[in-house]
Amino acid sequence: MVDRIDEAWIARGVRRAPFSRFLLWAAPWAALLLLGAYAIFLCLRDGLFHTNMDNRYVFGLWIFLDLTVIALGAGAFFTGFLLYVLRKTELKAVINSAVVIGLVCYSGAVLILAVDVGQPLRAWFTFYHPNVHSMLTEVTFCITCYLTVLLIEYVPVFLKNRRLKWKPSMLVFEYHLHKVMVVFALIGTLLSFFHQGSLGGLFGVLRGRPFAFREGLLIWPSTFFLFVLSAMAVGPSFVALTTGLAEKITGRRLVKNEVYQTLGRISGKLLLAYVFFKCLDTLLWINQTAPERGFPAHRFYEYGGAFGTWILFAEIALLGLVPALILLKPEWRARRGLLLGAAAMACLGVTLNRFVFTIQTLALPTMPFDRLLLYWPSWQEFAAFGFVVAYGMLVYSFSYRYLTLFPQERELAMTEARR
Amino acid sequence: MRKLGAENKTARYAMLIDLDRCNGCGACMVACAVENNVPPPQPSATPRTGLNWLRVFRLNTGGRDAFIPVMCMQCGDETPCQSVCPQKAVEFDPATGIVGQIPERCLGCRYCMAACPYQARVFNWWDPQWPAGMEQALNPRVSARQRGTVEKCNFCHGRWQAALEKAAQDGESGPVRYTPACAEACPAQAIRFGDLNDEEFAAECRDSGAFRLLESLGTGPKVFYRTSRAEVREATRGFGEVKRG
Amino acid sequence: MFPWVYGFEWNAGYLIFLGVFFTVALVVAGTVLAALWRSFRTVRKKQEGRVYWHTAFEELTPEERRCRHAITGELPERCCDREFDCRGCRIHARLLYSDEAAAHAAGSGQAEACGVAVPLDRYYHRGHTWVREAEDGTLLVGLDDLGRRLLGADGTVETPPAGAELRVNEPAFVARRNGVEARILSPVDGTVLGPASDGEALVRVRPAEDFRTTHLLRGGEAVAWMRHELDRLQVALAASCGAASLADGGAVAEDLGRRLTAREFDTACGLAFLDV
Amino acid sequence: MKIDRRDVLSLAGGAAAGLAVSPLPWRLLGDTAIWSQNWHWMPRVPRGAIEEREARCTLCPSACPVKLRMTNGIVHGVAPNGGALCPAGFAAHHLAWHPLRLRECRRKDQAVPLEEALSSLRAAVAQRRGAVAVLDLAPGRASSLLHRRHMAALGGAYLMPPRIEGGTAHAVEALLEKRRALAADLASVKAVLSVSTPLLDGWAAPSSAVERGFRLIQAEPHRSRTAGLADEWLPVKPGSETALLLAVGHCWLKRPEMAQQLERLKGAEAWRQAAEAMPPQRAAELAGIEAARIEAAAADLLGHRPSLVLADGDPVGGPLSREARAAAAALNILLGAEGFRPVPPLPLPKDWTLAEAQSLEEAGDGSIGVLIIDEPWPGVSVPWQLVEKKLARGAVVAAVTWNRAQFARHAEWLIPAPVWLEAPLDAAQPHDAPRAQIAVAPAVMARPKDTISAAEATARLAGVEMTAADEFAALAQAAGSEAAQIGDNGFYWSSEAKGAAPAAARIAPEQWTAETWLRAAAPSAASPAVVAFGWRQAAVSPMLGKLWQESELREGPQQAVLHPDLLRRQGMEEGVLARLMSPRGAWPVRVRAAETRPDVIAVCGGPSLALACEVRPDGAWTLGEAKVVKS
Amino acid sequence: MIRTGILFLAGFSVALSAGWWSVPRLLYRTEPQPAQFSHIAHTGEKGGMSCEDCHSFRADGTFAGIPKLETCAACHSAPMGETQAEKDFIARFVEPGVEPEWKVYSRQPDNAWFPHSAHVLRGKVACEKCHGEIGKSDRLPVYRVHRFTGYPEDVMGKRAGPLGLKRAGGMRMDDCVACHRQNRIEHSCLDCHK
Repeated sequence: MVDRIDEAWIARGVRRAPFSRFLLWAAPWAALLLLGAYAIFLCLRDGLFHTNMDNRYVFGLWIFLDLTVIALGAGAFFTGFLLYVLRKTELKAVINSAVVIGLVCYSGAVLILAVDVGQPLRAWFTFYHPNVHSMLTEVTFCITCYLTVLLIEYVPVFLKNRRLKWKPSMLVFEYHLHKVMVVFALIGTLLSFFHQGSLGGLFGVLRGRPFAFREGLLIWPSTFFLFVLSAMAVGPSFVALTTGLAEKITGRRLVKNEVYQTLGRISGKLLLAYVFFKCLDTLLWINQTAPERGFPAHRFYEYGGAFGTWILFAEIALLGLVPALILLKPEWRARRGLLLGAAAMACLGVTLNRFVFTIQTLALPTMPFDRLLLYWPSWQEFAAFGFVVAYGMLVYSFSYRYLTLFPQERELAMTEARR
Repeated sequence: MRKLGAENKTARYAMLIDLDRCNGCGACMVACAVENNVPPPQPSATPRTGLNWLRVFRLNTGGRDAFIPVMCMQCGDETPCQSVCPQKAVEFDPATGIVGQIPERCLGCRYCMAACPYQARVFNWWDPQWPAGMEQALNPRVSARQRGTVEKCNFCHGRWQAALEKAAQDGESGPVRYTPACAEACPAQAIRFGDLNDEEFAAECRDSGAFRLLESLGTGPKVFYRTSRAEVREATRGFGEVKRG
Repeated sequence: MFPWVYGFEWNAGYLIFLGVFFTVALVVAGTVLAALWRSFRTVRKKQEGRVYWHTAFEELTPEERRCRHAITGELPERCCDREFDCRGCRIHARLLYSDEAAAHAAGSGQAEACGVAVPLDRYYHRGHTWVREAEDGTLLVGLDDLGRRLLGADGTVETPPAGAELRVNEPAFVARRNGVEARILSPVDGTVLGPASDGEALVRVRPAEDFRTTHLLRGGEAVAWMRHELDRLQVALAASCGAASLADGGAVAEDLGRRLTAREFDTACGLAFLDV
Repeated sequence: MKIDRRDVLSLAGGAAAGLAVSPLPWRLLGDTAIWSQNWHWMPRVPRGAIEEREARCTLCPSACPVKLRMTNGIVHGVAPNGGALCPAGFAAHHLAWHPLRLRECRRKDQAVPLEEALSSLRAAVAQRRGAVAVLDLAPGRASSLLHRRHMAALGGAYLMPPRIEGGTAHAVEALLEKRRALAADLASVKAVLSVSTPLLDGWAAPSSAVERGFRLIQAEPHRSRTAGLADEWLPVKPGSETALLLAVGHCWLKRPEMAQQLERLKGAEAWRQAAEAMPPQRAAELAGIEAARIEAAAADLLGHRPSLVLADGDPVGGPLSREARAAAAALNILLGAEGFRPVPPLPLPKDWTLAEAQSLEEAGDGSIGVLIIDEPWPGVSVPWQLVEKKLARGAVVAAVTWNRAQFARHAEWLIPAPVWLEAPLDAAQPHDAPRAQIAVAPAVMARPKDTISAAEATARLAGVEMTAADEFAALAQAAGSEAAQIGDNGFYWSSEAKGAAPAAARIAPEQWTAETWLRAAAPSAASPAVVAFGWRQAAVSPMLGKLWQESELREGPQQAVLHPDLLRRQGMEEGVLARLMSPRGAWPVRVRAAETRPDVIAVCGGPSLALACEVRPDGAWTLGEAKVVKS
Repeated sequence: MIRTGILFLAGFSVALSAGWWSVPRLLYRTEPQPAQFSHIAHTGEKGGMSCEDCHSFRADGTFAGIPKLETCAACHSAPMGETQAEKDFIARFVEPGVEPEWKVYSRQPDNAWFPHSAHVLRGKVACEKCHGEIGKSDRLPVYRVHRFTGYPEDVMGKRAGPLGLKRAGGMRMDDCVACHRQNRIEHSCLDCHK
């Protein structure tokens, strides 16, 4: 009986696990969500001493998480851009999923940011008294606006739930929103371009941190553009990866192979471009930017261990060039395992890049008599991290179960059944 | 914000610290904390989470211990922290040359701390707490900061304001003279406070023996150091300067 | 943020930054408001039905959207791009005999597909309703045999009251059984006159003046379509609910609804009436 | 009338629209932000006029002049008033709100009214007439004189803890054939060999650490602050100090001028034999340093005359062994005691009868029936083992103290004392002061209810009907003559020599043989050896934690310093919490890596660590068989 | 439809009045002053005193604010007039020597620094500019304080203006900024914040 509780909410013609199985799947995530909520409550009530951040590691796991999920969530804007503006119609098969991923990533990031700042009650000061020269201002404005856009983009997906669309007005609103979606796709692209970039700029402008500082164009350091490019490169990869994972977990085919191929091809091209520019940038930094600020670049890697040159190699070659090549070669790309593996590597590469800019920048000393410091997050930080992951999992799972994330699913299921 | 009334002359307050005289007693750190209502350490605070507007580092130079007091350098126009604050909680006061940190405005994002190469900024990880009753002994000239905000040295702004108040009473005009708590406290008179618009003081700071921390970053700090010990000079040089020198 | 707020600076950086921000905010808000306003107008003009079918049609799989002429084999594989409204379709017109009226005259006789009766005296809509011209020039609208069998004895169909306007491909009736609801599309344009007196039909409709039957299936075409539909239902049930079977030894069961589980019934109902 | 969902929705929609066009949402945003600047649990700073007052910081014998800034009668700032202040001075006014402050009179765990405590004590004194004693943890104050007066009236004893700061001077006095009171004269010496004496860290007036005109050779197992600032650091093994000092003597013996000086030394022959048997090579082996460094140190002291050898010990780690102190004293005598100058004894009013000032070590075992401990300020302590021995069976112990923790385990009565600024300011005699002096000034802040200073308490026991302030005034009157200065800021009285000689140190080398010296020269066998050290001023205010807890400027209480290699060998990491296990208790300590001897763990402690030390027969304090283990 | 409209309007108007009127009022709490005080009785013809006679500067340039009891007691050791308020004041405060705890309308928060000397002595700003014509009032205004923040209403809320007399320039931060901006003496936040 329990298994049939939510049948009326599930779209017709697709197969979903019985409700009890779904509960079983959701329960651990919900538990993680509760633990995370408790950790967040502690931080909000008592202050940030619950974290292991300190005056040197002013940013920790959370900012790393924010940067990473926002890079990975770039799939939302970029898929929308490809679909609505460049008219890559096959991507219609993943756009809803991409929107939900984007929503989850951005809302998770904003939520963690609200905990990460010391005085969340004053968050609106950034809007009311903005310092437009700060990259963080740009980030705050764009992320907030883009989150709004994502919410608006999510509305049609949401309204198409079987029970909701029974009310004619819901469907009508969905229809009209969908008709103007290209506007949101364009706005989303504009906003994403600026905040992905300014997240990179965030570190690139730090004059006092020669490890992160980069020369740039006008007010934007090179990291601005590299972050945009890397996010665009890895966004489709992440969409492919999540779709692949969803297929694995649900055991159903959700999108056609051509969609994977399109995503992989686009990701591969952009990744290659990114690796090229990243190499240029790194060479410029090693030979000019850093020495000019008084820090020969080799000093940054003297500490070895966790922060040795292997990071540079892994970031650019192992997790940049290699997946780019795999994704670009059609024969390799055609193999699902290789394609998803390369997508995962690309995602890891960008994650590592964000790690380098947040954590390694802070780990390295600037003053000659200071030393390298290491940091390990507290359980509260991990739990809050888990909160975002669990929240994402739950929102995605609920969306998958009750909304139509993959419009091709029914067709593919019928094709399968016919066989 | 940057406009100055015509009748005001400006000051560029600065410090000159003689490392040879500093014996690392820490009087400046304690005096600073007491003056500026910085709370005493929380039981679980560490050097990494502690609240010090002024921190004396012990240098291991092989021989006799050397010490280097580091506070906010009140960087010049290239202030790395000011431009990054998303909501103008950091500002450069053109009338005094002091970089102000306004806790009432501060969001606690700590971006400015990441931007500061001198580690001069500290964050209130805890609610500020004093042992019961000790809050009666707070300095009336300085307000206590809330948890979740960044704070740092502002060359004892409370004392500057007191000096202004007195000057207004006495009908004096122009930049005021005052002494920050650390300079007052230093038993060895290693810390000297002055105005770079004062030719004599500026000349001493420009002296060939004087240097600033991480000069190669181009931040234009207004805290100058002096030492005659070669090994101490070596240990405080930026990496780039080592290469050049 | 605003010129009157403390700390505002009149310089290029501010003006550009805030200008872009306010533009974005205005565009976003304006677009949402525009969508809201259009929705309001659509509802006021009572065009929800059209939107409903438009959206529903979008969700059909290519196979479900297969052109009627592809079903009969007249054309190779083709998907309908006119939301099953053949009245303006060039291809449809081309394939028809020159005498349109004759081509669309209802025939007579009885056919069947896998045990499902397909009386040939009427026109069929792809949502499993039929239309039959009565002697008095009014139209009778009813569920076809598959629809009837799906609903079975304990299923009901909610019909619109007399005077309600029906439009082709817009929801007209609601089928209900054991808490499962599905919308049934109207095969005709016209005004409901009231419940039909004969047991077969649901309502009697006065057709609109320009009503034509071009978009409806008839004759052998209807039989081919019914076979296609049975196949589609069978596959869809297999895809979403496992191995339920519509047929019982080659013929579709009489009270289909009773053979199916609730979930299967729900799926079958929705797919049959094109309410996915 | 049926209310359906549509009604509720339209009402809610209207309300939302109404709120959106009202200022309330913005207002609440603003108000909550202002609230976040103004949380009710945030302390409010005082308001009112800021006054300045001159006074002295009497929390150590240096009695530095200070300027106090106060509002509404409460001091909120301390600044030097011409001269220097140590870091503790700047937070000294926090003592009144110290988290460890004793705020109520207690008998064991029970709060009792102060009067009840005093009458019980009076009854106990009456019962054990004559067996009453005061242990004055801060001797040399005006209050000390009052204690002696009150004890004289009661027929009791006045006891002082073993002298640490100034212990070498004391030993020199004892070893000289002709006795006179001496004090180290840091202002005029050119070289100092200091053995485990925190010469530059709280030992003397803070200014001596600043303007230092002498070459400093510090012999100490760990790199203390003084060792870090010294020109030369000799990292000797713990316990090998006597060997080092004898070896310096060995280097000097050949010089003809030494023979003459040697005559002034009591028990010179035994010492000479011992020194001859201790060439630098042998001492170097014992101490674990190179012989050349010992020879260089010996030469340095002769090359920079006047010079001085100090072996006082550490305020928390305790005095060095009697032999080490004597060996240092012997070297000073060879130098003609040129680094010392005579000190006139404390001035005493003619008409006051005073009990004799006695060292605690000299008091008869089991002789005390009622013991009043006077702990007027933080940082002073004495191993309880030393006190315990002197108590009679069933003795009553009362501590008049500012601190609720230190004597809580040992004393039956804990009586709250007013602290600095609440009681009349009463500085102790500095051990290196050129003149004997008493500095007394009126209290600055209001005294909390139910507190009583130890001198007032002993006055009550002795039936003296005077307040301490009155007695101070009487003291000033009695001192009378030329040097007394009485004014708003109290009086600072210095005097020419009058009255009794200082209590004798129990150093009697005339009875020693060369064997005695040499036996004491062997270093401790334990490896790693655990040694204690500390800084008296550390306990003054929690604010001082800025120096060791919130930065790495210096070591602070409950921190253990290990060589990085030893740290690794012990399987610990910098900054972790470990346990110091000693026969008399266990303490959590945070370990820190530092350049120090790899076979030594130096534990920085507070007064409670000193309280738990054991006292060796040679007078040195140790932690016993202590270990630092991972917790 | 009409019913929906009425309900919508009802919700709208309730929220609107709550937002504009009742909640902003509820945000403040009224607190009584320890005693009644008439400025005009002191500054008018009869008293003939000026502001500085009671509200004086200290030697270090700080402003003493509301006078202490001793200032009042200097004249009012015995009743000078006929009023009951004065008799009460003497009985309750002067005779027992209890300092009355006046609520200060212009009490700025800890983080604000307002040097009266710089404004009044150097800048020649009249007291009335900020405080309004409180010197002409014959009784004390109602003292209202914000419930969350503890700020007096005059500092955070509406502009000060006692009892129908001329309204003041105000003592909110916005008022300070407006005046400073007008006079082009706006340097930094730390000019006024501490």
